[in-house]
Amino acid sequence: MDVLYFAWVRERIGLPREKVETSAATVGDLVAELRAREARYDAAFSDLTALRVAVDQELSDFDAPLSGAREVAFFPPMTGG
Amino acid sequence: MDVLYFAWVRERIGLPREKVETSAATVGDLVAELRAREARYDAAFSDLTALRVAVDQELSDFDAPLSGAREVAFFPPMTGG
Amino acid sequence: MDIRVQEAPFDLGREASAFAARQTGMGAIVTFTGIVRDLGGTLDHMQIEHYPGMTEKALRAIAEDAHARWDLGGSLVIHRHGRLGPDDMIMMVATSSRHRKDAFEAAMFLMDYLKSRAPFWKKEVAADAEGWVAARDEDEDALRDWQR
Amino acid sequence: MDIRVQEAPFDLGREASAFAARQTGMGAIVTFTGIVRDLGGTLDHMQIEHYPGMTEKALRAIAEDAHARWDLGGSLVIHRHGRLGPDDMIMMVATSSRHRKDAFEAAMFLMDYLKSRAPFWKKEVAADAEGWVAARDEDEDALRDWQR
Repeated sequence: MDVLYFAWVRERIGLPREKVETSAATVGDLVAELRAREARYDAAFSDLTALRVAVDQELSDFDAPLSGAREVAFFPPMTGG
Repeated sequence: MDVLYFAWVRERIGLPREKVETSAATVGDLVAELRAREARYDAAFSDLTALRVAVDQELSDFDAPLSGAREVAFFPPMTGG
Repeated sequence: MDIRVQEAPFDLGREASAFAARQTGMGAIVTFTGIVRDLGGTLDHMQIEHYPGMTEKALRAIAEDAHARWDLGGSLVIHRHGRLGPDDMIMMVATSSRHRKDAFEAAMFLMDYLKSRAPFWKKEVAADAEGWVAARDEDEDALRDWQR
Repeated sequence: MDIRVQEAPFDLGREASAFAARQTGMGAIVTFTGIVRDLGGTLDHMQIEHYPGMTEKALRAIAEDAHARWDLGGSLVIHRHGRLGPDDMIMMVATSSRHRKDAFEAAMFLMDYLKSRAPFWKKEVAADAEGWVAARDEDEDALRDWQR
């Protein structure tokens, strides 16, 4: 699965995207796996209310299922316009 | 006093402006004087709810005083934009 | 405040660019352009009459009111009179503000007031008929919303 | 619907004129333009990041929603990314409709959704500091108003 990071999430984790081998059932499970990896992941995901997630390029929730998902992206609230 | 007519009021009365000698105290008095002149004036002013008035180029009311006024204009509701 | 009442056409793109270039420190620019519609498919042209002398005064008063109500950098009102064909541009307004909400609301306010309080009257002329455009109740209602 | 995500600058005047020229039978055209503000007087530039692939999809979904809600003739969204300086134009939207209310409301709706639902992130870079622009509660509140 491709996992993408944007804005300060990208900066905190230190890379824009990576391939992740996971059998996580939901976004929340994936987040738990990532946090367990390293301190920089743990720090980036420490406050989920400050984060948004997109599954296959659609805005989603942290309890959304990941079955069949090819791409998951994490980022702060958007500030376009 | 200059009296001006616009849009269908102008068309119904048949002229865009005229000098009127009057001692009318209010717009309503002036309207009464004009209506008494001729049928075309009477017709033009038959429904005051369909008319608007400006005194010295400021939107006004039919009971507004005319003391000192130099220019009174009658017209239908405006349709700009 | 830039108020223009004119018979000549205006160029929306040029006016929008020039307006934007005159603003500094503004985060938001809104423009509105009004265009002649051929509602019945029979319109030959529209004739717009106005009240020279009062028109610019009324437009200026409306723009001053907008500047008093919202945090605006600048405003522009251009309104044509005379003969206009279908799809011709009748008028435009532009507003700038630091905030998008102010720019939008001020532009809507300018339009609502200009529509019912500036001395313009439109006549539609077709091949075999002509008639003055009637004011609509909903335009009068729109003004009440700003007075609440 | 015309959706463009690009690094290059755009010309507001040219885009507004071209958009207007593409409309027929529309009585109203609204444009909104967003501009980089130098709030603290120290901004060197702004860096706008986006999510290629998702961005255009999200903007298209927002525009489709606007077309479903209002009687629109056409719509345009241009949003830049990359490096922008103070007073540079970031983005614009344009809407056309037979009625001014629809054109205004749809443009406001596009802006409100684009602001909080399209994957763009702004970073402000000054000589000695930089920081990501925080989302504002009032922008989230604006969305709720459209859902009522």
